[in-house]
Amino acid sequence: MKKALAIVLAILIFIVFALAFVKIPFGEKMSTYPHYYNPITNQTSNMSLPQHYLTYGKNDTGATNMVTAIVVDYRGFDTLGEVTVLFLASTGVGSLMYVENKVKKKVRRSNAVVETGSKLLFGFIILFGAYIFIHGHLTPGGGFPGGAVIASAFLLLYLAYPKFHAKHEKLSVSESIAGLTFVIVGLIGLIIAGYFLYNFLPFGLPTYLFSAGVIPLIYVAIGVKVGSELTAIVDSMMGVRE
Amino acid sequence: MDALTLFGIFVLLPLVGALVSYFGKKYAPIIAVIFTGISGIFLYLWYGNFGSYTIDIGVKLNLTFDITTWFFMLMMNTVIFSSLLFSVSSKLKRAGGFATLMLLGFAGANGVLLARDFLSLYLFWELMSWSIYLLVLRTSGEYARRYLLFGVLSAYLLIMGIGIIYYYTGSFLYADALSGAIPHAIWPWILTFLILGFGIKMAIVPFHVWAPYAYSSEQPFVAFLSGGLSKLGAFGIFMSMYSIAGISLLQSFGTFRGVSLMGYPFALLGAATAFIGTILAIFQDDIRKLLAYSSIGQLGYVMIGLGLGTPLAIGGAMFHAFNHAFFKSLLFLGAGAVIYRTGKYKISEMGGLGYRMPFTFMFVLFAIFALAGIPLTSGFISKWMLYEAAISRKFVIVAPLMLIASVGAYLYSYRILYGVFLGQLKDEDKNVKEAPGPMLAAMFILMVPLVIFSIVPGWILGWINKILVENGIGKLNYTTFSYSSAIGGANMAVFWIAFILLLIFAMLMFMAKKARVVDQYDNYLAGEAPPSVALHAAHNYYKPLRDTWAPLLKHSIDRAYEKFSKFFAGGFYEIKRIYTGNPQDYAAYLGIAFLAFLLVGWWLLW
Amino acid sequence: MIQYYYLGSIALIAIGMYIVIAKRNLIKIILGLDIMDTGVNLLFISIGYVKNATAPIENVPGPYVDPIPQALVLTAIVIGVSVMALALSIAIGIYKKTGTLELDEILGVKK
Amino acid sequence: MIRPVLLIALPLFFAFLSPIIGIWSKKGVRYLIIFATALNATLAGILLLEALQKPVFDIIGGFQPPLGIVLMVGPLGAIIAFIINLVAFAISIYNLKVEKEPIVRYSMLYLLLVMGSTGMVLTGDLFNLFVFLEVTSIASYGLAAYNKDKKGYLGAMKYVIIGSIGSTFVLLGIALIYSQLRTLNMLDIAARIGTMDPYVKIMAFTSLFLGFGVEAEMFPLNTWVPDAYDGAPHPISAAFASLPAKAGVFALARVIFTMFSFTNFLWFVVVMGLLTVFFGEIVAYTQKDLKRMLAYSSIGQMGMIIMGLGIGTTLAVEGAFYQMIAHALGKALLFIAAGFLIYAARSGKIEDMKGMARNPLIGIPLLIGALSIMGMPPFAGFYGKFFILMGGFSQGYYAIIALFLAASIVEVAYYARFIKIVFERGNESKVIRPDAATYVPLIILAIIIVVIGVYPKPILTVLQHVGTFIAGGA
Repeated sequence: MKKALAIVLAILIFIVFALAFVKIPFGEKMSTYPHYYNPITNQTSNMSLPQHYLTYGKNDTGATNMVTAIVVDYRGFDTLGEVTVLFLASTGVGSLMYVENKVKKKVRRSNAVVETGSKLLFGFIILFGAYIFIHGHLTPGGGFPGGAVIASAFLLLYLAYPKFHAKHEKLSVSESIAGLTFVIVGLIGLIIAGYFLYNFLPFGLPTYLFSAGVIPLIYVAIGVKVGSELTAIVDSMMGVRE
Repeated sequence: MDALTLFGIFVLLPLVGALVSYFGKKYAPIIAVIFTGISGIFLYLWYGNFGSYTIDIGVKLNLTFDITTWFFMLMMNTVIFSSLLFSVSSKLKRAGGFATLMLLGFAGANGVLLARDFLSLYLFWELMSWSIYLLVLRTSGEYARRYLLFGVLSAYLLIMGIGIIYYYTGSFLYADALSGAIPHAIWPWILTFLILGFGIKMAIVPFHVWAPYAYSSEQPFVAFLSGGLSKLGAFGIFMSMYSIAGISLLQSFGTFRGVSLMGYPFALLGAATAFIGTILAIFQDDIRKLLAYSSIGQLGYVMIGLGLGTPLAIGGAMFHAFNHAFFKSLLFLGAGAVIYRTGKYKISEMGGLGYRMPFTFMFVLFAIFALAGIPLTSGFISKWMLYEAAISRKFVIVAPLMLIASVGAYLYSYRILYGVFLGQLKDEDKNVKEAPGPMLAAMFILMVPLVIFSIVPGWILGWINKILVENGIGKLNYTTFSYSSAIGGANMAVFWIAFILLLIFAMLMFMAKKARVVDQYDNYLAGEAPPSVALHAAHNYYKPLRDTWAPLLKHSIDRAYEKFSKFFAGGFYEIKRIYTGNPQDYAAYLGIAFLAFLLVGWWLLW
Repeated sequence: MIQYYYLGSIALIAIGMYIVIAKRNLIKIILGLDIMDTGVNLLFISIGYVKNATAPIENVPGPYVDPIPQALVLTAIVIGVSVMALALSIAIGIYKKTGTLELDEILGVKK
Repeated sequence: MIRPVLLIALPLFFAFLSPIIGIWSKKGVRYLIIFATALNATLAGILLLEALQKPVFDIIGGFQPPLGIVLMVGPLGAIIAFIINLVAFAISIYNLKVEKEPIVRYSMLYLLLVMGSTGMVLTGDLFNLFVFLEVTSIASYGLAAYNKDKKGYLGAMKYVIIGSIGSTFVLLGIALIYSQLRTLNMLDIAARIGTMDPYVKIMAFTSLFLGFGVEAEMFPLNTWVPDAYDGAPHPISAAFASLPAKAGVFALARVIFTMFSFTNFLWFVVVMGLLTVFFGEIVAYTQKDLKRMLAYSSIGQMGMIIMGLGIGTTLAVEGAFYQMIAHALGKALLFIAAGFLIYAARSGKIEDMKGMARNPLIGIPLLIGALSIMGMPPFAGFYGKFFILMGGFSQGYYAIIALFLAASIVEVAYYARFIKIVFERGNESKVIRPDAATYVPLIILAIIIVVIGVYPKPILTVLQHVGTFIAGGA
């Protein structure tokens, strides 16, 4: 009965969405996009929003990767929120998985191949993660994927060494410092230019590593933060082992 | 006088008093008495100093101080002053809270009387309403709950009426209601909502079931509730029928023997109230309940007068409201004094207290005369006016019901008189003392107007006449000592002279034959010990009458409400099952809601 | 032209909805939520698609696709991950307290 | 001159700081949170004064909207933000009563809940609104389960499921709008909403409306409410009723008025509001558990607010906003009092709380809160309810208002039943005195309720700008 209802509901939802999306063109040229309108100056622009980003993005932010330019600079506030969400998740998981009377579980050691292999890989994975977030403004990737890669290195350690245990205090301190960096960078922008999260450093030359002002700085902070947060989530979910 | 002074003295001062007296602890009633005294003094000084004002507290409150307001404020202020004075010595628990709430209710009542726009009316109405609620709550949560439900029902009926007016006029002012924006056919709806809304506060049938419970709370408060606050219902009905709508509009709905068809049904309702209230009062053994039903019945008279709408009827209603304010609060205070001294509520358990509490007895006696409408008290004049108003237009239902109710009033008054004050003193009451001074003073204050206005009804009829003329209803024929109507009238001077002559005659008779006071144990039962229940006739009083009425008394409106609410509560438990507790059902609701919303939207578009 | 991309992502949303309503296992329900989320993310990406265009990284010659949906989806994915993490840890908590993840049993015990 | 962004940046700063402080002193973190919310409330108050002059636009990152994100703070947004932070401050004092570990994480989650709700109110960007919605709801999920008992976990689970579907819908609505307008700024959307395909437009509206309806406790999306409120720690129940719910309904108002200006569709919103009131109040009547009763009552109140928004006249929307303020204050007060009563009676059942509120320190605030929720003057709840009702009448919604009033009587009935029990005599020996962490927030809230009820002019002066808000302004 419930299944039938669910199927009917799912089909109906599919149909109404399909009916609406028939009206939305797919893969259109960007020149057909509607032009944006600035509500503060009351002016309609002569181009659409994506066009503006693609045309002026390099000058505005100094980043080569436009997605990064949007994520960290144009819509950096969203990213701050996003970082907060992840921080919340790690805090929330930590508080839910918190156990007052620690009952230690028996665990089995894994075999030598896994242990050695993961030891070997650990450094490289960390390096790769760092590469991803440091080059966020130049190449695909950025703080989030980079952080996730770093966390995966720790995950590997958890798998290989059942007794491995990342210190929660250290994780949360690095989390906090990274988060504080982000906020403080934003506040410095507010103090210097009057805009929160203002890109106050020189942009440098496009496509160079030291370019795009504060974007790499923020991305490094995000990378560290995401890495430690995801590790903390994994660690909390693992529970206490011995 | 400017707006702020008026508002300050009659609304803010009691509010400040409320705050101050909360922290006054034991002295709270005294502080409250002082505050009400101050506003009473200003009320006296400002007679004739009328005008209308606007206060802006973010919303505009339109306040008018005129003769109608002044007349009702006079009752309100005297009643609360004496009630609070009474409470000074009645050793209430948490007296601070009591005084605070009384003053809040007083502020609300003054606000209702001053209000000339619906927002402030509703605001103060609700303020008054919940103060009563909390005052009843001091005695019993269950009684308070019953009261609050009806209080809120009353407020919501008012809201319906106010809202309909607002829909058409877009304004909250009373004055704008008659601007012609409201279609003629809508008026009966508005008036019905308003009158029923106000009527609940007057406890008209079938909305009277809260009253016996609420009136069983602490006596000083009940005196104010019955004497003062319930008059706001009368005021509200008067305002909505004769000030907001106006007599010519009422008449335009057709008339029945010169009485508007809009008003006549309410007169019938009033007659039913008077009748039912009185009948039920007769059979009560609890003195508080008896007075409560009596209060319902007496306010029925007021309703009759307001419904009939002739100058004589409205004048009678106003006068009766005025009298009722005094004699009913006096009775409640008297009962309070007796309860305070004996700790008993049941009439059958009391008796002979007239010997122990002679002053209380005397005050209550006057109140009972006024209540029963015995000539020589002002209660007689107001009732007489109402009878004449009904009889002169040949209302064959209203007038007889009134008369029956009046006879009933004699019956229950006599029950109080005999059961409580006369008869034989109970052993345990041998050492009962007279009520303390403040209580006697409070009762005395209430008794004075009853006597004065029975001698010179012209004074009060003068004020009432002014009210009638101001609202374009007509005018009364009156002199200082009498009034006259198409079919008679009454001249108090004649009555008083006759009374004094009779009094002298009675004195002579009394002196001619020596009477002997018989002691309780000066026994005529020849040594047989009498059964205690048989000793005092107040036990099972009016049993034959009750037996006669038994088949009718079985049908109680109270029980009907209970069944009604049970029925609904049962439905609520069915509805509750929507919240199954299963998140998957909830997710399905979300999906269904999405589809429903979307389809309605698309359908509207299409 | 039939927009398969749209239809595919809508289908994911519908499937997710079905799972959430019909499946009785908590983990499956959580996965259903994630599938719905994925469907919306894909939808977002397909909205930003421009025919014959490449990723908006400016050392490759254009035309580029709309970069905004990609940025938004990046945020949305992270949010989805966070919700998943929290939902799973709540599921772990429920398992610790009741010893089962079957919704019927969990709610049945409750009564 | 206060930048609105500080209201978001400073709590974030403190939240990120607290783990570091928590290493040394857990107590320090608790007081840090009180300080942070107090600071935020002060800043919001100053911001309100500024926004009264003219709407404040805070451009973030230095990019003109719609390129960058902009915070858009009109007088209405400012006052809701102010009330949210004020209530958050009061509740943060009551937070001192929470003893369950890990308290540092709890404090962080709470602060971020406040931050998220504030952000939802302040932001002028649709996607940013979604991000803050998620901040709020994820913090709520974590806090709802914080007690780590079965009730808490189940409540949180329900919240997660409904909340995630809701946010999926929000995201979908954003996708639909973006697909047609290629912008995310609310005012930009508002300016060009007419160019959208009408079918897509209604679908976008429905998606956003339902998505935010989950937070705004609209029927039938409010099913998570009783379980989540019931299972959460007491301060968090108070916070749920006053922070995310108000932010959600403000977002709803943004959707209805700022972005979409439907006129022929609003009656349906009124009907949804009415259904919310109806089911909320009726089911509340059947509850035996205090917190569940208050939760359902909260649903009823939110329904009233939604009705006010749907009626859409100046008076009604003014009433809706007044009601938002009054309900935030009143329900927070009642939940704090409920927390005390449950603690004193050692049971959540109303019938076990006989006479527990007879101490004036708890009894008087409790009565003030209950009367305010019932819409009695001179408390804050009066004006909101009255204005909504009159607004409804002025649009001719007679039948709807009559049904609403019937539901209100049910509300009065169960509150009276509750008051009757907690003030009953005969249990004097068990009555205990609340401690400062309980009665200080109660008294703060009660005083505010009375003051803005007796003298509503300051609030009404702010709410006069409701006309511009309805017309699509900030």
